[in-house]
Amino acid sequence: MGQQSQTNIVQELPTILGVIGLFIIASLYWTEPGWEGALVIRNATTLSLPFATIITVGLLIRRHARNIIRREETTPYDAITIGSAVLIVLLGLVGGMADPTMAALYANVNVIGTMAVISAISISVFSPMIRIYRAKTPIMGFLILLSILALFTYTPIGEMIHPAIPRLGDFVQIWISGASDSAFWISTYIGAVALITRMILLKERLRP
Amino acid sequence: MNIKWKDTRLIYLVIFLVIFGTSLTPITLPLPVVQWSKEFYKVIDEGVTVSVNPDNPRHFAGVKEGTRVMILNSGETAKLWGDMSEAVKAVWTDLRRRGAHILLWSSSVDNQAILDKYLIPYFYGLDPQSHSDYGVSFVDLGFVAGGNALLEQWRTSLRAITPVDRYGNSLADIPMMQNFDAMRIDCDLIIGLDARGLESIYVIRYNTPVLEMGGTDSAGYLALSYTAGYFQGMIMGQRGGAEYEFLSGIPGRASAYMLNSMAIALIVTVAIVVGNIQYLMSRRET
Amino acid sequence: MTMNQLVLQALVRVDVLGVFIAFFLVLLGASFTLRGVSLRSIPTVEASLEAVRACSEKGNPLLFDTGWTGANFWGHSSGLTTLCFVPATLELLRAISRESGKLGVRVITGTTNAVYALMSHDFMQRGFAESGHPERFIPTDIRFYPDNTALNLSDVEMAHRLPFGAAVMVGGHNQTSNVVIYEALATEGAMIVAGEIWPNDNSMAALAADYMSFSEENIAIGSYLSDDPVPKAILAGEDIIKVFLIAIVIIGGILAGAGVW
Amino acid sequence: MSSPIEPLMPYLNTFVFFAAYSVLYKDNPMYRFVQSLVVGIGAGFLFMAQIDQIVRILVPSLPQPHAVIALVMGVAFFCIFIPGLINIYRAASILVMTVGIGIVLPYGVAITWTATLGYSQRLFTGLGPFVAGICYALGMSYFLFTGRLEKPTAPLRTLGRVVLLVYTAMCISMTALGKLNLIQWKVLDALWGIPSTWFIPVGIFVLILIDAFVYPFLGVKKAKEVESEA
Repeated sequence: MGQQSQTNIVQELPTILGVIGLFIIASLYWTEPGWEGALVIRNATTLSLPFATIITVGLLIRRHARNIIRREETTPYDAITIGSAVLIVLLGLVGGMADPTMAALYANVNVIGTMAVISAISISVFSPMIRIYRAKTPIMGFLILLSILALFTYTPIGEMIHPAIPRLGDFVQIWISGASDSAFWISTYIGAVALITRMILLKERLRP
Repeated sequence: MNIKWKDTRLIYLVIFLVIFGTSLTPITLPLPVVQWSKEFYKVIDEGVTVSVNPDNPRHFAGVKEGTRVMILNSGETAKLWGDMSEAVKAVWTDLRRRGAHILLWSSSVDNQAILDKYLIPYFYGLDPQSHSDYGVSFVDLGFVAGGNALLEQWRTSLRAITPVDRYGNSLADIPMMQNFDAMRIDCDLIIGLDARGLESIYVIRYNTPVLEMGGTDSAGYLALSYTAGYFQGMIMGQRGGAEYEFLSGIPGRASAYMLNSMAIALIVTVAIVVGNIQYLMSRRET
Repeated sequence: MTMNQLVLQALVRVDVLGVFIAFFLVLLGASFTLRGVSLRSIPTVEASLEAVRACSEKGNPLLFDTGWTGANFWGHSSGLTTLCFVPATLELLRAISRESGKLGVRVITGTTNAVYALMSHDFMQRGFAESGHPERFIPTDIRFYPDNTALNLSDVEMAHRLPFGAAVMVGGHNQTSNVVIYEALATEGAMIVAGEIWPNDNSMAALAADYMSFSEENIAIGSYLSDDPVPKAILAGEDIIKVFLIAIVIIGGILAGAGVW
Repeated sequence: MSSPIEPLMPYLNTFVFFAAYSVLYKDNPMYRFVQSLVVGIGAGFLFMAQIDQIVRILVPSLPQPHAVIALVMGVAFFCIFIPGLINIYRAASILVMTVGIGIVLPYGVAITWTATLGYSQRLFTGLGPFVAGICYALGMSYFLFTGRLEKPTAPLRTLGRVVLLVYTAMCISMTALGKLNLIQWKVLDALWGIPSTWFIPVGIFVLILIDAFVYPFLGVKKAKEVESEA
């Protein structure tokens, strides 16, 4: 029995230490200039983040390398992924972070590719709006009207029809959507405190 | 030919064609200035008093020569640049015109890369470090990892954890940084680029004036921060850029985006209305 | 030294500190007094396991995508919510892995957070072990991407290539980019279960998902999956705080309007 | 100093942007090429940026205690590759996560309290603040968990759901409009940028038309099809 409870404590040790550390760091919110020990832990954690990212980038490359070794169907694309990653690393090792070729490739491929995906959201939103946005219930009808109000408020259409339209849209956005946004976030913040309470009682674990 | 009107590819195609068509002849259209944009400009121009922490209200007198402004490029600027470009340019131009001291931090590599490509060369040339403004009225910390943890540390001392700028120059040796270290008192105005959390770090405790810039829809998730009174003003999207150009008198290209938005909005609205009429009629028949 | 530091500390926003402590005391009290209280249902809990069964019937893999969920270190407070999703999503991953192990479904995960990717490994492995089929755990199916766009592009590509039988998208996507993945999944006929952190991501889920739960409901998923009455009692305790806040707005508003407060 | 490949970049830039869109037509090698390139270049750059963080910020901060501990934690992360030392990695990763929660946890409480007070104090100062206060209260009521409360508060929860859906309806339109600007930004760049690159999206479009109506060559076989053929 004694051995079992000892084992349990050992198993829970990461969560216990995590909760203690969490409250020590949280105390910094209310104190000026802050506890020396807590500041050191916080800043040490901040500076340690690059190592975790380096490892996971390594794991990403390893996954693609394995695909090539196993001659998976995706092999040519895995080769492109690894090849481009290695190229960038080589450029960086030789020319440093200021290497213009590395910066040019990153800005013109990764950053622009990123923006392309994000801009595709627009089409991905308009498509279901056109296909499946139907007033199946009165509430749904009301929401469709609001979506159209937003389209009219944030383009010149509303102003061209009547100045009251963008004013109404602005009102709904600021006061109703704003309050709704508050309810979303603040309920989540309360959920976060509840989560920590569960962690204190060892009801949520950070390892299985 | 049997055209399936609900084929997603057809919808995609129509949207693309309209964007291309409207881009060929950009026309300036009338726009009302929304409340949060008016307030944004008013803070820059006239200032504001912040009293979220009732113990020590803080008065900011607007951006003047030497006003210390920190720009936190810490949201999704890279992803949203096409929707923020003109607004950020207009505001940056205004800040320089008024003689502000600008300190820039990027929270991610892509955020740094997008400003490097589309904004910094516009104001400071291809080698910003050699520009006469550098170190005098502009300093770039570059990408520094750490997000909230950095902002927490920086409120008492920037140099304690970030001793150098992006080029490796010691911050202690840079003239502009001599009185720019404890951000809770040394920073007169914070402008977030699609940044969140600034209210809980700086406004609630220190009443630092905070303005926010984002994409058109960033207002969705920033609504709490504005409605609850933490952000003193917001500029959202290319539309916000057009509003700022109008308010400040700085010429720009933002209003050219409105024709495209209007055309698509009209088409989508018509499609939704027609689709719903069809739906209601078919339901009545059954 | 500690005493010296204690003396030298100035306290900021003591009122918020008081509320912080009060919230904990209420929730701790609730953990004892509200045990056995019944909770309303959250649709995505059951639907997530249903998604595994759907994949089993179709013979396709399941996508478990948590996006940005994890140790989030950029400059904003939404980091709090993405962090607080960690235990819930890991528990859900374990439950899904357990079910998938039994039914022989392959689970492919996607995340953009390095530390979270490493933690997923433990929970997924345990889930498959609990199913009695540890050999069905494929470590390389835990996919880390350097940013959300890489994750998006890859999810869309996999949605078309594999394709997925179902997707459980519980976590943090960004800039509403989840809708791009939803469109690809919908094109291939995958079942979509969504529980997004951010309100605007929720909006996209409302547009496209078969089952969805709103923001905070997702943090509670771990408690719903557990047989333990204590986590459920704490959830019930949250209601006391929410009713208190609602009362502050209404009663406090009336008092402030009357000039009493 | 500019790169020797800089003159090619406008073309690559436009190709990447519009090739990413070709997946909307169907899965194809062009999209997968771009996807692989974006992932690879992103990974490589992220790797180098982290090395830069270590060299530029961590190393000059040595031997300050926070830098030394950061270095030790960095080594601890690598224990993930050594099964016998896996708990050292776990300790480091849990520390990172709990420190992260410790930093942001007070934010939530601070906003909860100050925002609620704000809604309350402003409730009768105008129509907007009144509507906001009531909608905030209704929205919160949606998130009540207890079954016991569910029944008597059902109408309130229903109204709360409507309030949340109002946000959703507005957000959907604003999102679509905002992201539309991103497309136009790139289209304007392709049309009026120097050099002009509009022929790249047009070329991709022609390829798609040929594939759709003349000769299908943009297909990528799905894994299932390959399996069934085998």
